[in-house]
Formats: sequence, C-alpha cells, structure tokens
Amino acid sequence: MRRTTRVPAGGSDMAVLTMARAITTGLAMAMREDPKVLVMGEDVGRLGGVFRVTDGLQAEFGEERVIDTPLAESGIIGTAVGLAMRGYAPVCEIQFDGFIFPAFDQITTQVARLHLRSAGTLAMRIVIRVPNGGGIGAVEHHSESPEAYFAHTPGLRIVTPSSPGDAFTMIRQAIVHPDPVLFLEPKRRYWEKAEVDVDAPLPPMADLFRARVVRRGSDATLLCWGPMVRTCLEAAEADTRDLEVIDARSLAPLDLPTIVESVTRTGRLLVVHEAPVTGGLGAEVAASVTEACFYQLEAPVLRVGGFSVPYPPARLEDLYLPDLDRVLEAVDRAMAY
Amino acid sequence: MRRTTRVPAGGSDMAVLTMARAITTGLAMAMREDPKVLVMGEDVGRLGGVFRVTDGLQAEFGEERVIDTPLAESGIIGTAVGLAMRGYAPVCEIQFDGFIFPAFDQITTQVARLHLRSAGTLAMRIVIRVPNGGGIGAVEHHSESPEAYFAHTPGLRIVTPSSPGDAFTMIRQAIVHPDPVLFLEPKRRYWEKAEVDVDAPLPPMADLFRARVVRRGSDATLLCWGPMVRTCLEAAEADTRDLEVIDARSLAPLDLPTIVESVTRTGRLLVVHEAPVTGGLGAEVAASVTEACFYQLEAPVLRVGGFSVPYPPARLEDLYLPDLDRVLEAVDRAMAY
Amino acid sequence: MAVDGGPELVQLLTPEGVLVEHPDVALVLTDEQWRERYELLVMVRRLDAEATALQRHGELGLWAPCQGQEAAQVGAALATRPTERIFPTYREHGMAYVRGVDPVTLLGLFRGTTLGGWDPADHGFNLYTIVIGDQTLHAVGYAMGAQRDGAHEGVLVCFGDGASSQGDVAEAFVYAAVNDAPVVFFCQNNQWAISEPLERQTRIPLFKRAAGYGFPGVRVDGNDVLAVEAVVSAALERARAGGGPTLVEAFTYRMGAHTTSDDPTRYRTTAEGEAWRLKDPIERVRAHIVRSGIADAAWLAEVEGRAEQLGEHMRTACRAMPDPTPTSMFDQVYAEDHPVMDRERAWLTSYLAGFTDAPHHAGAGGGQ
Amino acid sequence: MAVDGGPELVQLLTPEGVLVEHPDVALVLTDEQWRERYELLVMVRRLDAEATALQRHGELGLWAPCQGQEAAQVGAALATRPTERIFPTYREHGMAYVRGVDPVTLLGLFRGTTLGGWDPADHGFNLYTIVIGDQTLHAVGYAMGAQRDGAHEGVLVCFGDGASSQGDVAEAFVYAAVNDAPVVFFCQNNQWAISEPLERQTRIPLFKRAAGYGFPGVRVDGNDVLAVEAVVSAALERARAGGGPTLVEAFTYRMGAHTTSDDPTRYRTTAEGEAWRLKDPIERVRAHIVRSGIADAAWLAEVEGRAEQLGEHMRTACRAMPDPTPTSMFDQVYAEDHPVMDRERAWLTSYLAGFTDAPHHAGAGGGQ
Ligand SMILES: Cc1ncc(C[n+]2csc(CCOP(=O)(O)OP(=O)(O)O)c2C)c(N)n1
Ligand SMILES: Cc1ncc(C[n+]2csc(CCOP(=O)(O)OP(=O)(O)O)c2C)c(N)n1
Ligand SMILES: [Mg+2]
Ligand SMILES: [Mg+2]
Repeated sequence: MRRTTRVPAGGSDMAVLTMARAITTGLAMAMREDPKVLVMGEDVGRLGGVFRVTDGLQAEFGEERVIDTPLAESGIIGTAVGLAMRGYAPVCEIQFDGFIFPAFDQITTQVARLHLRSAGTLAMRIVIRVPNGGGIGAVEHHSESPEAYFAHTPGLRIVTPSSPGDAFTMIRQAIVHPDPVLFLEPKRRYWEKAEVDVDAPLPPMADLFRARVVRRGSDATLLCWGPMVRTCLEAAEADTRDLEVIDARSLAPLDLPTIVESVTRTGRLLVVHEAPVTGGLGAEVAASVTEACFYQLEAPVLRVGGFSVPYPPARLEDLYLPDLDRVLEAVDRAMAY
Repeated sequence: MRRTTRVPAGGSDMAVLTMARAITTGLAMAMREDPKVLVMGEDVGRLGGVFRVTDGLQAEFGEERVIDTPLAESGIIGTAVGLAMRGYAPVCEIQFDGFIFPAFDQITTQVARLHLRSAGTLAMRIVIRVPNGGGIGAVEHHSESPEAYFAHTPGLRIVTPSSPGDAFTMIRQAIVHPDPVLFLEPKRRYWEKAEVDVDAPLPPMADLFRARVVRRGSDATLLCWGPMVRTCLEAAEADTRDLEVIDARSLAPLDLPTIVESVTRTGRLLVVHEAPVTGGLGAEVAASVTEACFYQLEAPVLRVGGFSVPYPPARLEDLYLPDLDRVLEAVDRAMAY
Repeated sequence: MAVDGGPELVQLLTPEGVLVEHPDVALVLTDEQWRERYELLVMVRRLDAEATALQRHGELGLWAPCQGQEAAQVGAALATRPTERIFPTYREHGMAYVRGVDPVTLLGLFRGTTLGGWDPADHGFNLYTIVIGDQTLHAVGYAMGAQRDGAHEGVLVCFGDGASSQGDVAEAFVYAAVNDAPVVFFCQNNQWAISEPLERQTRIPLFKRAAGYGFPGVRVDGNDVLAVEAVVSAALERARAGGGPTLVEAFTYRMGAHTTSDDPTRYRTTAEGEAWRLKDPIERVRAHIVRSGIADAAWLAEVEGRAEQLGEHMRTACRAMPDPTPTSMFDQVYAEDHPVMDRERAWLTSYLAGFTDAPHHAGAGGGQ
Repeated sequence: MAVDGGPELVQLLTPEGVLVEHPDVALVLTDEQWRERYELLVMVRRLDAEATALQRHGELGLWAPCQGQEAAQVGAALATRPTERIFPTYREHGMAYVRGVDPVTLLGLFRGTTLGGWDPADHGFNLYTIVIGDQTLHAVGYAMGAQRDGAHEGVLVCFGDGASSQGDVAEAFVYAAVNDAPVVFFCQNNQWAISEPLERQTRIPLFKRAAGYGFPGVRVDGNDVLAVEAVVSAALERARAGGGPTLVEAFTYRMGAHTTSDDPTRYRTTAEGEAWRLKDPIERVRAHIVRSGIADAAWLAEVEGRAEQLGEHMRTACRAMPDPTPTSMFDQVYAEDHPVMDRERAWLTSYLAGFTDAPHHAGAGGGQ
C-alpha cells in the first residue's frame, strides 16, 4: 500500500490515475497554487487518510497546512469555519459518510448560513470531502449516502465526481469556489483508473454545476451520479433499448436544463441512487422534472435506490444497492407505460 | 402567563383547550398511566418549558420524572436512549426546531437504529417533541421545519397534529408506541383553542399513521400538515373551486392510500409545507403519488412551500411562508393544465 | 443559588467601591480611564434599557438584556486590542458598544429585519451566534488562523454557564489545548440558563473545567470591571505570547429576564435578585470615582445626558429601520450565481407584481 | 510517544510479575482466581488471533484486534457484577468473553451478516457502538434509569483515547456529574486513535479530565489485570453507593493494527512496539503464577489446549454462519407494522422470484 511521498506535479500531459490519486493530485495542485488552502481531518496527515487520498500532502506542505485533528467532527467543521473567517480555505475530510452527523449542526446552522448572516461579507470557502456510499463490504456507518440531507439545506453546494478526470478537476474547482461545497467521493470507485490530463487549465466555474450526458440514447434517460454512473452505463450497454445516461455531477444545484432537455427527447426518466428511495434526492428530481415535462413524460419518473432501511449488513449490500438488473427492471416498468 | 399548577385530570367530558394545553393534558395522562414515562429537556421542569407545554408536570410528578437537563441536545437524546434501554419511555423536548441538529447524530445513528441493530430486542420507546415551524416572528433558528431530514431516516416515525384534539390523542399514542416518534408541534398554533374530549378512549394505534380528509372537494386536493392545515382550510373556504384538504398527520410513514384515493377523485394535487421546497417532503409526496396516479393526474403535483433559502428575518416570514394567496395561486396553475 | 463567588474569586474593586489588592492580579487606571469605564458602563445599561423598552413598544420582536453583566462585558472587551476578534453570543451588547458597533446595528436581528447583517471585520466583532456554543469552535479556528499568519493576536470568545454543557464547547477546549491556540474562553456565569440554575450544568465551579483540558482557569468577579479587565488582559497576553488558551469565568448575574419573552418570577426568588443588586457593577465604580474625586456631580450629569442621547438615537433609528425588500432573501444565500435563487426570485417578483394592493403580510409577532 | 504511565499510575503487578503494594489500592486473589484470570487472558488473546486469521482468510470483512488490551478488558469486566451493564466500543472482545458472550456472536458484525444482532440483556453486554463516543451517553442514561429503579447497580462504559475528544463524551461527563449517575467511564488509552498519537487529543494525562467535571479520575496500568480489577471495583463500589461517576484511564497499548485494514508501519515505530512488548499483560501473570507455584507446566498446557478448542470452535462456527436472508433487512427496522417495509419487502420478494438463477450478488468485499 506504500506509495511515493511526493504527489506528482504537473509536467507530463496525461497520467493514468485512480480516482483516489486524482483527488490527491488535485489537492496538491490547489495547495501549491494557494497558500491559504489547508487540509484537515482525522488521520489525513502522517497516514494520508484511511483511503490514502491525502497521502504525501503533509510531507510536502507540513503539519501547519495538513492537520491531523482531534477525533471530533463538529470540531473539524467548527474550526474550519473560524479558519475560513480568517481567510483560509480549509478542505475538511470526514473519514466516512456515517460520521458526518456529529458535525450536522455546524454544517447546517453555520457553514451554510454565515455568508447570508453576515450580509455577504464572510466567505465560507470550505470544502467538505466525504468518502461516500457503499459497495466495499464495510461495517455499519461506512456506507451511507447522506446527500439528500444536505441538498435540502440552503446555502450548501454538493458535487460528486464519477471518474478520475472529473475528480481531479472538480476538487480544484470546489476549492476555488467561494461557497461551501460538499464533495462526495464514491469510495467504491476510488481504485478505478483512467487517463487524466493533469495540465489542462481549470474549466470555467459554471462547469462544476453542469450535468453531463455520458451516453446518448433515445428510449429513456437514466439520471445518476457518483458510484451509480458506472452501474447505469453498464446497464445501458447490456440492454437492447437505447438508453441515455446522465451524470448529474452537481446535486445542489441540480442542472435541471440538461435533464429536462434529455427527458424532452426520451420521454422517460429513471433516477438511480444508493440512498434510501424514501425522501431521497430522486424525489426532488422526479417532482421538478414532472413539473417541467408534464406533457413530455410517457411514464412517471421512476426511482431506483436503496431500500428504505438502514444500510444493511455487508452480505446484503449487493441486494440493497441498485445494480444492473435493478436498473433494467425499472426500465422495463417505465417502458410498459 | 401563570396557570394553575395541576394539569386537569379526566372527569369532565369536554374541555376547551389550546393545543399547548392539550399536549400538556395528554402528557400528564400518559405519565399517570405509566410510571415509566419521563419528560426531559431544557427548562421543562420548574419553568414548564418556554411554551409552557410541560407546565405543572414537575409539580405533579417530581424531579425524577420531569428532568431539567443540562444544555446539551445530544445529551438529551443520548441519555434518553440509555433510559429506554433500561425500560423507560422518555419524552424529550427539543426547545426549538433549530436546536435539534446537535442531536442529529444520536437520532439518526442510534435512536433510529438500535431496534434493528439489536435484532429487535431493544425497544427505542422515545418521543422527541419539537415545537416546529415559523410564523411567530422569532429570531433565527426558531422557525425551522426539519421534517424532511427525518423522513429520509429509516427507523423513525414522524407525526404532527394540527388541532388540539389531535394533539391530545396523538401525543398519547406516540408515547405508547414502541418505535421512536418525532412529534412535531406547530408552534404558531399552540394558542388555538378547541373542544377536546379528554375522556375518550385511546383510538387504535394504526390511526396515528392515518391521514384525514378534513374538507371534501372535487376539483383539487391540498395535502398539508401541522400549521398549514388551517392555512389550506382558509384557502379552500375563500375559493370558488371545490378544494379537498387532507391533513397528513403522519409524515413517516405517509398514508399514501388516503392521498391516492383523493387524487383519483380530484385529478390534481398540491402539497403545502413550510420547509424549503427543494428536497422537502413535498418532493417525496409528488414522486410517490405521480407514480401511483400517473394516468389520473391532470396536472403535475405542485409544491407550495418555503423558498429554498434559510428561514428569513421575521419581517419577511409572511412572504416566505405559504399563505392563502400562495396556495390559491398554485391552484390556479394546477387548474390551468 | 450561588451569590458568593468563593475564595478563588479575583476581585479588585469591592461592591462598596473599595480598591483591594490581589496577590497575582493588578491593574492601575488613570482618572481618565476610570471615567471612561464608568461612562461605558452607564451607556451600556442605557442601551440595554432602551432596547428593552423598544421591545415593549412593539418595535422589536425580542431582546436579550445584559443588565447586570455590563462590567464583565466592558472589562473583557477593553482588555482586547481593537485588531483582535471578539466572538459573542447573542447578549454581548456591552462588548459591541465598546468596540464601536452602533447599537442600532444590533437591533436589526431583534427587530426581524436582518439575521445579523454586519461585517465582522468592521469592528473586529463577530456575528451574534444563537445556537449555543457553536461560536467557541469558530473562535478556536480563527485563532489557529492567527497562529498560521504569525500574528501575535489573541481571540476572545464568549459563552454562558449553560453553554458549558454543550459538546461543541468541550471540543473547542480540546482543539484549543492541543493547538495552543491563542484564545481566551470568556464564560459569563450569570447563574442561569433560562430557568435552569448553574447546578443543572455542573457540580463544581466552572473555571475548574479548564484544568481537565490542561490549561488555566480563573474565576473573576464579573461585576468588577477592573478585575475583569485585569484578568482577561493577562490571559490575552499569555495567548499572544504563545502560551495557549485560558478559561475565564466571570461570576456575575443576569439581573433581568432571559429575554423579553421570559418570566423569571416563575423560577427564581426576588431575594436572590436583591442580594445581587448589592453587587451592582456600576454602583461600585460610581462610589469609587465619586469618593476619590475622580468625578463630580456635574460630570455624572453629563454622562446621563449622553446616555439620554444614545437612547434617543436608538429610538429614532430603530423606528426608521426599513423592512427588508422581499427578494433580498435570495441575494446573499450564495456568493455566486445559483439557478434556484434566480428561479425563485423571478417567481416572487412576478407573483408580487400580480397584486393590485399589497399582499397581506403583517409585521413581526412575538418570539422567544 | 508515551510508554511510561508516570507517577500516578496505579500498578499492583509489575511487568516482571512481581506483586507491589499501593497506598490506596489493594486486591488479594486466591490461587484459583489467579488461574482464572490467566486463563481468561490467554483465551481472549486466542480469540483475537483467531478472528484476525479468519479475516485474513476472507471469512470476515474486518476485525478490530484487542491484542495488548486483554488485561484492561478482563480486569474491568471482572470488576462488574453480572447484573451490571457494560457498554463497549467495537474492540471489547475481552469483556464480551468474560461476560460469556460466544465470540462467534461478535463475528457476525465483522463478517457482514448482522449489524450486531445480540440482545444486550442476555449477558448484560450492550451492542458494539461504532460511532465514536455515542455509547457514553447511553450508559449515563442507563445509569440514570438504575437510579430511578432504586437499584444499587453500577454501569461500565468503554471508550478510547481518541474518543475523549468527542463532544458526546464531554456531555456524558456533564450528565453523569450533575446526576451523580452510577457510571464508571473506562477509557482504554491505547496511545493511538488509528494513526493519531495521544498528543493530538490532549496535552495532559486523560484521567485528569475528570477533575474538570468534579469527579475522580484514576490512571491505572492497563496491562496489569490485578490493578485494573482493583481500581474499577473501587469505582463501581463508589457508584453503587451513590458516590457518582469515576473516570478510569487504563494506560495500555494497541499492539496490533487499528483494524485489519490498517497499516501501522506507516505511522509508528517498531521500537515503540518493542518497548510495550516488555509490558505484556499475559507474560507478567504467567511469571507470577509460575514463580509462586500457582500453576505448573501441565496446567499451562491444558489452558493452551482449551484455547486451541476455542479457536477451532470459532473457525467452524464462523464458516458455518449463514448469510442473512434478503428480506430480513426489512424485518426489524420498526417494532410494529410499517407500510413502506411491507411494500418494499413484497417488491423484493417478487423481484427475486423473477430470476431463474440466483441474482448476481457476491459476498462481502474489503472495508475499513
Ligand atoms: C443549541 C441550543 N439549544 C437551546 C437553545 C435555546 N436557548 C437559548 S439561550 C439558552 C440558555 C443559555 O444559557 P447560558 O449559556 O447560560 O447563556 P445566558 O443566556 O445565560 O447568557 C437556551 C437554552 C439554543 N439557543 N441553542
Ligand atoms: C464519529 C466517528 N468518527 C470517526 C470514526 C472512525 N474511527 C473509527 S475508530 C477511530 C479511532 C478511535 O480511536 P480511540 O477512541 O482511541 O479507540 P481505539 O480504536 O484506539 O480503540 C476512528 C477515527 C468513527 N468510528 N466515528
Ligand atoms: Mg447563563
Ligand atoms: Mg485509542
């Protein structure tokens, strides 16, 4: 598991990186470019994080910029607020999705609101990185998908990459952005590799909040994000129907125009996510898109997601998580209307 | 503001009670019936709570059963979990909706899950009472409507009364119920009065999770809960169209059959709540009902709610909260399809 | 109910207005400084009374009075340098005043026209924080930032006796301790958290909490402006020099209601209030400066006149405060463009344009 | 990195296996009791090694080893009465064993077949709690219940050095202190919270934390089973008698990795491990009982044999553990009927029935 200490700097055009390493590379680049950028969290320093996403950063940037915090999540976020007030740009790691809840108060009542409360004078330039979702056979609290809680919290932005390339670009954009950004990292995709252009200039900020059509199709649209993008692409490839796949990328705000444009063409929409369906973000998508496309929809927007139960023991997770079969079963139902 | 210390016992059939007093009366009755029932929270004892809902309970039941806790919400819920493990039935008060977030971790990872984690052996017989919603001209954090967060959390039940009569019955049912129940009290309706039959026997538990058609109509259905029930009834009365009004009463689980039956008759549904529309519970209703009534709906389910911003300063709250005009404007839109 | 601060209480000016020596703590003021402190105390009390009256007249939805805590707030604020940041709760009107914040700025929050609305950088005075305890972590983070900047700055953060029970405050102690953060935790123990007496939060004096985290704790007479200034100055000096955090417990009393919505007669005795009235923070300074000839009746009357002007200013300016415009609620939620804000702002604009007369929204009602 | 517990460390049996006197703490064991303790320590180490091996062989997704902490766990558990509730973290395999919990029960959670799955009432042993610190509040609440029942019972709650930073743990201290709750906070300071050394959580010894909350704190040699039992017994006795909470810091060491997913070579030296190996909790007991003739080679071999049987039992039973049935995930989310559970259960049943072969779900993968 040991890797070299120093994070690859720019120089070579293309590098084959895992998603984890792509984020590391983006973080290192952001830290080199802006001395105000800090990394903080549990075990992010010497260990490099339990997923090694911050590996090498403390060696390069020192303990003052890569901070192993006490074991207290509210403290991580609360002190990050203070650092942001002082002009720093902390990138906080919450070790696992299930451990963000002790910080829920600081995130919802402080991080999300201080810009407004200060009449626009305070910038909450904070990124909260969260290894997100299931599929790695972990014990309880290590496989949650809490995005709906935060998407219902005005003042926050939420983005989530599905590929190493996006991960590399999006983490850098999130760090530059003046608003607080929740950055959800699909942990089961950490080890997937792809070519990443580490020299490409940072795209315009608006791109961060744009969904991407990752596969064109005409029979139905699959909207997904993070870990489910690969699942949906595999489902689309395996199926005889011509399925369009959209990677939402930004969950707050949602890029409705891109989704609506697609649904206008396909007439059918399925939203696929890992979180429990009840009250999940799929509901928001369904409600908004149905309002926008009432006469275009040939079937109700169907939601494919986790069941409405706490994330089950690992031996059941492959049944709990939407997979190729579950996605296609829902496509069958949508097509039957 | 002083009231008599002793809470009215049964005896007279009908009493005219405010909603606040109806809850007090229900609490007192539950405490008399079951010595395991405790009341705990900040200022619930000598003061009787900032809304006086627990007024007189400490005088009647003593400090061991009506506990003024330290100022720490995670502590309130966390110790309630332990008390429940020991066979007690704590009724916790969170002083205002905006102060539930420090307890978010204990609620979502412990209260909601311990029954399951213990393979059904532990009963989490906990009621969490929360004065809820806006409309009283309060300062920040005193007017939140956090129901969607909890409705997305498997393992919890959420109910909310809209009248003194329901408040009286539902608090008693919630206390008897073996599952954890979030009991949302529409604070701006605390002072509204109605006759309450304080001698009526407790209805079957299933009733707690049933929606109620509070006004029959044929043109469109307004689904609402808590503080919005009165608003919707007033809108329906003021309008020439024949509007049906349903009080959801239970937010988790939602009583979908009652809603679907109504929509099947009216063909149009509006969901009205105070929380921000984006990611609110209205989205879940819209998604579920659209799936169930795709061919019956003559218009998309429209959501009328708070704007997708933090609850604004009090001088703007009447604009922020759905009112008669906002509800009817949405009915106009629904009828225009 | 505690009235006596016990043997560890640091006091330099007795309730009778007599200067006393303390083995570890000392502060000598010039006559001018004594007058300045007296005037500040009087102005703060007046500010507070005026706001309470404005609430009674329906101009504010709520007010959280600081009566009784003027010395704690004035003394601590004076101990800071103007460049050093203060993190208040919702009751630090006295600190705001010392920092030069126009009291009218504070009123917006209580009138319901803003959620705070000032720029912390303007007077080095952070926004009021209502969720109990949250600001203690912000202050520690800010102090960690000061360390990284190489600034020899201290940070002052306020919280109450009730707040001492919150997990966030404990986490702030941990983060401050392990980072040697230059922060002074200033706890105004006013004996009550709404209706709950100190005994519901702790069994031992609060200043002792610090020892459990490895930094010093001091209990100071919170009604003694001199002692508070001296103790907080020393703590800040230590912080600036890299000595890390200190907890200062200012032993004081909330003379009034928790807020204007509260009715303290339900939970505490008038005898207690009487006992504390004898320790009034202003009376003792007046006694001292009059007795020692630092101030005469004419000057005292001048101060009253200036206090009256402040009240007048607040009344006029409060009544003149405009309601926020409807779409302002969308304007500063995000720092950059946001499609949902655009959509909802546009909707509300056209919705409101559809009314021939004003839509039926009234002003602010009650509140807690 | 701390290896030496300092002057306040309570020790009764040295690493060399020599009994020593302590001015305040004493415990005399019979030969039988010595043998019992030795055997428990050996069994727990074996249990732990076996589970670690099962993880390596792919039978478990994860394991959190307790090697090095056997004396702390066995000693503390023995100090409790069987009717008294223990609230563990996720590493208290030794306490579970003392309480008679079949180790196989624990494996379900790590194998991914359950989320815990046992009844706390069965052995007075609460469920493992993974979210750091949460269980401390549960224990305090439970103890408050015991008070209300008039039961003279103590409660033992475990947490780690890292957990000491969590706000919930501080709140548990507050609630316990103001209620005089009969709870013993048992902190196994194993020097590390994953990769973070104690210095990232506190600047002073952890047992001193208690003083800030007004109750006693003791540091005990966590590798000395006798001292731990003695200290925890005294603390529980105090709790039962109405004396309120105590914090016991067991100064020990996590000999292994944080979990089987962890690689401690990334963050700590082998020298540190070597230093701690000299303080091994089992070796010192063996030295004592052999030297003093309490046990002979034959008996030690018998114990090894029983440990081997335990390993065998775990291997066999673990491999035989069935996967949960698909719809079991809906069965105990609520105690009473729930329409969403019914709907989703029905859907899953019919969905699965639609497959001619088994749906393609594999077993558990990695984990942290
Ligand atoms: C997290 C949270 N819980 C509850 C409240 C409601 N509340 C407002 S002030 C207060 C008491 C605060 O007491 P203390 O900390 O002593 O400060 P004081 O008001 O006495 O200045 C309470 C319970 C709150 N604002 N935040
Ligand atoms: C709230 C929370 N944050 C983070 C984690 C991840 N995590 C699991 S164990 C651990 C370290 C715990 O250290 P300590 O309390 O010393 O106990 P030990 O593991 O050493 O027994 C961390 C950070 C968690 N389980 N819960
Ligand atoms: Mg107070
Ligand atoms: Mg540890």
